[in-house]
Amino acid sequence: MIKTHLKKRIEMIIEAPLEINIIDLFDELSVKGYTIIPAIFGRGQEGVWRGDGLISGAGQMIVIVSILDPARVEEILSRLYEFMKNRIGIITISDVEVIRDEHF
Amino acid sequence: MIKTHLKKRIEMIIEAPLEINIIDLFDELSVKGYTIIPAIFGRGQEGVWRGDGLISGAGQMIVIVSILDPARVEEILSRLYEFMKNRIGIITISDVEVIRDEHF
Amino acid sequence: MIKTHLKKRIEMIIEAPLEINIIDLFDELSVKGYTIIPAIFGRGQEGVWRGDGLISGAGQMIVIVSILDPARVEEILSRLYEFMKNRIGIITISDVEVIRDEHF
Amino acid sequence: MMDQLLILVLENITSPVVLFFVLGVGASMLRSDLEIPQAAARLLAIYLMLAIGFKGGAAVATTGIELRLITTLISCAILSFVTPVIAYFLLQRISKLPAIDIAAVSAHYGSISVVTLAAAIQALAQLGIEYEGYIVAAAAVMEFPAIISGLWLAHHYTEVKRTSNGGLLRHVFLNGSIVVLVGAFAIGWISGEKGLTEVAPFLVDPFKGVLCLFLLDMGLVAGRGFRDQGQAIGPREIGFGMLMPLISVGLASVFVMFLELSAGGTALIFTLAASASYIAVPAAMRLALPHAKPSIYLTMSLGVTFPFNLTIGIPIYITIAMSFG
Amino acid sequence: MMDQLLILVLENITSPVVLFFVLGVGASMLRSDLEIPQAAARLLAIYLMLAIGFKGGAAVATTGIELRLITTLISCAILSFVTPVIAYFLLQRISKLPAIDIAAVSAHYGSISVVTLAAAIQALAQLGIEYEGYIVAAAAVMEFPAIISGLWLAHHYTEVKRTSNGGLLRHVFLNGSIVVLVGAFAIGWISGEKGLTEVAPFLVDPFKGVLCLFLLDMGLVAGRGFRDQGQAIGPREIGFGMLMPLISVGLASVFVMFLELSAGGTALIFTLAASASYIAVPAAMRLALPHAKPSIYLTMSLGVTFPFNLTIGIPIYITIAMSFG
Amino acid sequence: MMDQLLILVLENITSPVVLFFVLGVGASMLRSDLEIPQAAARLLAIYLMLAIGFKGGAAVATTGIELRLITTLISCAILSFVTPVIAYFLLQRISKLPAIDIAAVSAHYGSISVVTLAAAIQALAQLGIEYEGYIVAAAAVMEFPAIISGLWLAHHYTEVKRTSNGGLLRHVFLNGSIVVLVGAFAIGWISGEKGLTEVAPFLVDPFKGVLCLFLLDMGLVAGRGFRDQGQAIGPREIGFGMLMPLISVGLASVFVMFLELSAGGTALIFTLAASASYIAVPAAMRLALPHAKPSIYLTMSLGVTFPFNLTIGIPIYITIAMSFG
Ligand SMILES: Nc1ncnc2c1ncn2[C@@H]1O[C@H](COP(=O)(O)O)[C@@H](O)[C@H]1O
Ligand SMILES: Nc1ncnc2c1ncn2[C@@H]1O[C@H](COP(=O)(O)O)[C@@H](O)[C@H]1O
Ligand SMILES: Nc1ncnc2c1ncn2[C@@H]1O[C@H](COP(=O)(O)O)[C@@H](O)[C@H]1O
Ligand code: NA
Ligand code: NA
Ligand code: NA
Repeated sequence: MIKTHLKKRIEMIIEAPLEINIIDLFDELSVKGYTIIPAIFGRGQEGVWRGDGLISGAGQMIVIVSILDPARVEEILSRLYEFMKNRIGIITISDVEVIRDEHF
Repeated sequence: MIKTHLKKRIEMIIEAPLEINIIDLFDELSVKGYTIIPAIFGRGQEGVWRGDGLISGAGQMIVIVSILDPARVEEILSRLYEFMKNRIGIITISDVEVIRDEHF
Repeated sequence: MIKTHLKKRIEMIIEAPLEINIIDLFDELSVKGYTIIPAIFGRGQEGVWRGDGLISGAGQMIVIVSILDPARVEEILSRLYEFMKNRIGIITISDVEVIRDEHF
Repeated sequence: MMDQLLILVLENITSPVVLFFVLGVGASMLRSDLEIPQAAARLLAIYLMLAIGFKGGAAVATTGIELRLITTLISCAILSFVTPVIAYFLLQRISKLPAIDIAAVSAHYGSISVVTLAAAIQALAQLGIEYEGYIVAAAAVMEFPAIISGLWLAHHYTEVKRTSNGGLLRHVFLNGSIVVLVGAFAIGWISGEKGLTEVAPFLVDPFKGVLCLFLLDMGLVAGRGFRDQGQAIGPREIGFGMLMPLISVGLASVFVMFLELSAGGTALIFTLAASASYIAVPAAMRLALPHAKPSIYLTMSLGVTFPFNLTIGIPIYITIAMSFG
Repeated sequence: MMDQLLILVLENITSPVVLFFVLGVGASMLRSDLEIPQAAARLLAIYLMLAIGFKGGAAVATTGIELRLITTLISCAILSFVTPVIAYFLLQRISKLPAIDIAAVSAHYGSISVVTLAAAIQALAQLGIEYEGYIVAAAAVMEFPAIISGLWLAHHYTEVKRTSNGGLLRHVFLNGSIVVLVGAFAIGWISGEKGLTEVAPFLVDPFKGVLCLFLLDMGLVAGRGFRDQGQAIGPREIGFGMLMPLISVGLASVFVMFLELSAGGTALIFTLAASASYIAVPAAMRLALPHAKPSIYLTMSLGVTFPFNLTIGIPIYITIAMSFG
Repeated sequence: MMDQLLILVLENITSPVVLFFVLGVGASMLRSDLEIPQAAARLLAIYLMLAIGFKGGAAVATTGIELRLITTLISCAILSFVTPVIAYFLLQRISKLPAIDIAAVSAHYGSISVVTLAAAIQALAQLGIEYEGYIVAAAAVMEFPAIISGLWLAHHYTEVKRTSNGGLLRHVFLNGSIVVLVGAFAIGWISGEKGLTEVAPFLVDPFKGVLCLFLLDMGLVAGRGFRDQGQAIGPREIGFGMLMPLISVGLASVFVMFLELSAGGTALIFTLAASASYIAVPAAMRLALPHAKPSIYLTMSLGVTFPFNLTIGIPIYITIAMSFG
């Protein structure tokens, strides 16, 4: 049987112009890896937005996924939470398993 | 330690032309938030499709993600299931944790 | 109450040119369904890439999601792992619930 | 006439427009990674419909509205409504597909393909043959009725229960391609010859080149369809996909006799009749008949009938139309 | 003058450019699935800014740099800085919106809309009226100051605490649309008339046609805004959205008196003053004032003021400018 | 000759084509949010290859097939095969990179860059210098051999074990850019002068303008590469990236002596030899040598050699080619 290791999957939905800030934050925190996925439409407390609605991408939302070692979640999450406090978007955390422990 | 709250993450993969219908359904059910992500290729029981295959986007699939309060899952899921019964696509449910309880 | 069934959700982040190979592998293993989602930016051990950085899509990454029957995970995962061993990318596994058991 | 037809066919299949389609089919059958991004393909499609619509409207502005315009539109609507019924019973004879798929396929053959129309317009331009501007309006009018009769067939001859169609009517009448075609037609009409001159460097001059690029994409899509879904249909269905256009033209020729159109206009009506939808109708069918298989109706319309019309169909229709004059 | 204005308005609202905008609004209000993919819309937007910038630069290369250029740019910068203050106090009177939203809206009205400028340039070309090439540089200069005074208003009159603005300045000064506009202006300047001739078949001839297609998309976006967010604003805000452009033109006319511009140049400065940003400023506001509601400022700028300027505003500004000469 | 070269360089680096590239590099180094959507960039890339291929084919259709065509193609294939070997041993001397990265880099320098070719064609047009149409075919022929010798080097001089290459050959020979280039060349050949006239308003007239826009995007990509991955290479690798093109030209001049090409044709062969691939070869390397670092070979090819060729390389090659005549 393949041995798997428990990690945490953090998924953030944020505004595209903040991408640079999150990346800088991840750099600062030495987050090993992450992936950014586009979103096309959404609704939340601040109402509706859609990716094709703004020519400049200013109102575009993106999904940032990062698989983290559980030991680091607390620290990283608190920083992300602080950054997001006054901003539009959500953060969720879930359990995932991976094969290559050392990769994350 | 940051306190987190348990929520349910619903992920639906459906045909793009049904987007409007699902949004209307979510409105009717007062679902607080959701996000739509594009898909580019897929296979299921009904065979293969690809997003670039149809000029009109008629055959395009999309992924709809919604983080829900567990108390509301039963009701919303049954309505979604009913809508999807005769249609192409899938629904999955998983556990996630969030920080801002009142947001969902 | 709606009865749900436990499945495994496999999520792979790989390079777009390998899409064909993974699809062929899934065909060989008779994987019933999967969906491919685009990614736009990422970082991992091999450094940074971005989807818009290469005109040919050679450096593009994609996310492949497949909901599998738990009984089949072991076999499929070991084949995927073998394929990925020398390549750039990650694989994660998580629990999800579905309604239509026979669909997966 | 046979000679002339052969020459036309030869000229047509060596035109850049058709050759780019062939290039696309070849590339995707060989699994090349060549790909025109979907966003780009949609932009090209919108451009083509906008250009066709605008030019048609501007042409009507010059000639003015006539009785023939009205009678042509009515005839075309009837043609579109009737064709699926014929297609349904013919395909039921020929093929062993489930009734629901037959109904879905039938709707496609009553409706039309704007890109096939574009290729025919290009072929006429090549030959220096004139046509009536309002044929474009006929194209818009022929999109819907087929959907209604196709659905009626499905509901009458199969067990399909009426589902809440999820805004089917809106999808059908407000389908993006129809909105652009009809809207640009109206704007072209209002703007007239003067408006056309202003937008000509964008909408008229590069038209043929853009059509080439778009047909490269259509070829890629059709080739991928064969590869992924080729097994969905057999020789009987392929035969139908090439026979049905000719039957539609036969039917159309009855109507056309009374319409006093120019040879070019007649050729375009034949082309519309012969062409099968792969944009508006598939979208409608996925909503209204979710159990009809897209792999069947798309492969037939895009993989069989479209290439047939593009290569030898159009020259045939032009030849027949000219013998009518 | 009233007669002339009426004729201008009529000619303007029946021009293809405006009609395509109307088509887009109509299509999306009726929930058509017509959609110009975002990637395509951005390409069109970049094209428009590149073309406007390049032509402006090439024009300056022919006329040479003059004192009026400098004084015009300085005047425009001041205009952009002052306008939000007026807008702020006016809107505070008229509407019951929270102060932070009022500040955010104000910043939009001090800044400018390049697409409105493009439509005005097109209208002048239609009427055969000349204008100074450096007006394009004025457009670039007017983008920023409004943001700064808008933020100052927000910080002074509301409880907003200064957040780490997440690279706001970079976002403002290196905003993509400004980089393209200013960069293409500089390149056009360096390349001069000769360079313009070489790229004219791409940047000049098809310009109007591309503008039509882009305005179709703008119409779709504006219509969707009404549908999704129409309830975000009321009649008072709509009134402001149509009144404010006229006040801005009034203010601009004070400056323009000293600038000795041609009638065309004056009309374009009026148009810039009257137009409200929907690209650079919204982006800046989301970063700097995340609690100001995009649904309010976008609906006002894109849903009210843009259509107002596009349809009857531009003819009014041209008429006033011509009476100035 | 030195004078003439200086004038050529100056004229070249102040051409809009190069200036837009510089604008792109500057914008992304300063972290502007300017971005040409990937779908749009791919459309532009396909357009450029289609236009180059079609024009080349149409040119061959007029001149007819000649012996020199065959000998040129064979020479170019050999050139492409040999160059990586020279590059490998040179880079091994100069740099301390792992052998596998050196092999991967080498393959890039044997292959070619179509956009560099496009810029050189544009520069020749500017100077009114003619060239042989079949050079485009040479470009297609030079794409592959370098990949094969690059992989051979990797397998011979490193520990790389042959993996199942995941359809490498298909990726190499059916690479989208090659399919478009060769396909459009063939279609241009079949359609000839007449076909070219029909598509000229799309494929010929706007070519230079589109090239400007595309080079803006190339500049953005190259600048981002520096920013994200600049530290991947050092001064030794940068030196190699500017030296190697000159060595390739030296090698090419041996072949060219026997080919009796026009000065323009010679300049284009030099440009092809000097240019390094950043589309076909990176794609092949990621499949065949997944452990070679893209950050190294892409930064060298796109970040060093491409700008070098674009700015001062092309004028140098034209000057040398003219002294050959
Ligand atoms: N419950 C939710 N489920 C999924 N996505 C959400 C949810 N709430 C918010 N979002 C996403 O996050 C964006 C901003 O949310 P908000 O800050 O609530 O306006 C929305 O536009 C959605 O794309
Ligand atoms: N097991 C699965 N895992 C992931 N995606 C799936 C799965 N099954 C179906 N899908 C997605 O849902 C679409 C429709 O599925 P189906 O209704 O089975 O044809 C497919 O084209 C896939 O994109
Ligand atoms: N920890 C992670 N979380 C999310 N995505 C990751 C992670 N690590 C790697 N990736 C993605 O996988 C790609 C390849 O990773 P690598 O093989 O580590 O270079 C990266 O560019 C990311 O898109
Ligand atoms: Na038909
Ligand atoms: Na303004
Ligand atoms: Na080379």
